Amino acid sequence: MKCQILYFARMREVFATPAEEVALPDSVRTIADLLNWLRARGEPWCSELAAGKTFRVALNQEMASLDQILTDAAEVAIFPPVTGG
Amino acid sequence: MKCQILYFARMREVFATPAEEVALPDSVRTIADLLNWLRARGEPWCSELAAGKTFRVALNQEMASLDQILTDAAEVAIFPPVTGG
Amino acid sequence: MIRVQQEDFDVAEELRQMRAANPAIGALVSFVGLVRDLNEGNAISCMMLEHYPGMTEKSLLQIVVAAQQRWPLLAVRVVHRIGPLVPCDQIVLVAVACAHRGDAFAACEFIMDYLKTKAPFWKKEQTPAGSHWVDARETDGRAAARWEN
Amino acid sequence: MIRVQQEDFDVAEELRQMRAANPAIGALVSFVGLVRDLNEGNAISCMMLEHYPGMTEKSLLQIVVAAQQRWPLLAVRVVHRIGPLVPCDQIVLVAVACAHRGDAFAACEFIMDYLKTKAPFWKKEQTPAGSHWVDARETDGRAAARWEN
Repeated sequence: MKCQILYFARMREVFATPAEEVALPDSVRTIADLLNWLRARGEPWCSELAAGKTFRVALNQEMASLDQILTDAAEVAIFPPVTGG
Repeated sequence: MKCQILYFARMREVFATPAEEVALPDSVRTIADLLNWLRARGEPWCSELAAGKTFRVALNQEMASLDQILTDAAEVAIFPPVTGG
Repeated sequence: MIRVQQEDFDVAEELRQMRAANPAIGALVSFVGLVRDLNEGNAISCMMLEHYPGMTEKSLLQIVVAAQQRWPLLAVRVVHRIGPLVPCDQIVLVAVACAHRGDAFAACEFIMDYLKTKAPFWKKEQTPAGSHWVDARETDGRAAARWEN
Repeated sequence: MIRVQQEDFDVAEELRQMRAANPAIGALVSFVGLVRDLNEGNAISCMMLEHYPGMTEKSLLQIVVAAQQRWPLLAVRVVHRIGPLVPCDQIVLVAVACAHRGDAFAACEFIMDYLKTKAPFWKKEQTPAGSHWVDARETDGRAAARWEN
């Protein structure tokens, strides 16, 4: 399955990219699986996406929970809590 | 004691005057006394200032209660509940 | 800070003066009241706004001071029109500037709620059936009462 | 109705378009958020506002629709700026027109509270000590939570 991952704000800086295209193994089915797959890359994903860290995930431009299922060609975004207004 | 009485809105129309200067007998000491003195004139004071009617009284440009004491040369205003804004 | 006038007012100019390059202001909340063409089922062709000169300004000042004691206000503006008005005309502006939005929203609504129930203004509406003085609304009394604790 | 843009906005022009001679409007409440020169003790020389194109507009629309379902809104305007901003610059406008003021105040504050906690914008502040991403405020979470019943 292919997936587009977008990073914003601090995440974009720490991962040094605004976006990446990833090809995921069949074992990656949910948002939680995707986060584990990213953490397995080592630093900086490992620390930035650690369980105690505060970040949000959106799936196809809607706020998503960890158990949501990824769809092929999904747009996933990972970002800090929002601070607009 | 002399007193200036101002009327606004519906009161001004019913009493057909925006203001009058009155010379009050010594027995008129409070706002309540003044209202009784006005009611004693007969109509339209009698009906418009009847106990069941809703109106407000200000003494020297501050909202006043019935038991407040009149002072010489006081400015008393009688008007309906306000409807600005 | 407080004005009662027959002329119309320019909201943009009032807000501009309030901001006046004060970089401590983070939130600016404004309320504009407008004449509607329908009030409680009556078609309104025009209205006349009467007030009690002297007491009006005093009463508005007391309301603004009460708001200043309750919230940290950086700027306040209250402009109320009197005289003849027609639908779509501006009646009143209340604008409040604070560091934070919660204070600005609360203070602006507080001032409007008290203005509606304490400031000596009266509206007379002209309708096809003739003219009549507007009755005070019970909901306005309740709106003001909720600030009393 | 909803815009995300780098350019500044003209509050007077936005309000004028909302009113557009609609005589059913009795109350117009607007909120303008401004860049302060001090935030949580840090002197701010400038800030950068980043957003998530696509999701931002979608998220703002959802917030406005939720407000429309809750209050009878006659007009709404949400304008949010992105890019570099300096103290005293306008960041955001939320304006709501209704027949009555209670609805307009509530809807305007509701939209701001949700915008602050749901719309994907992020601020990076530049201070004498360097630049840093602004942390989400717990008070904003509480402000949004009070509408949830």
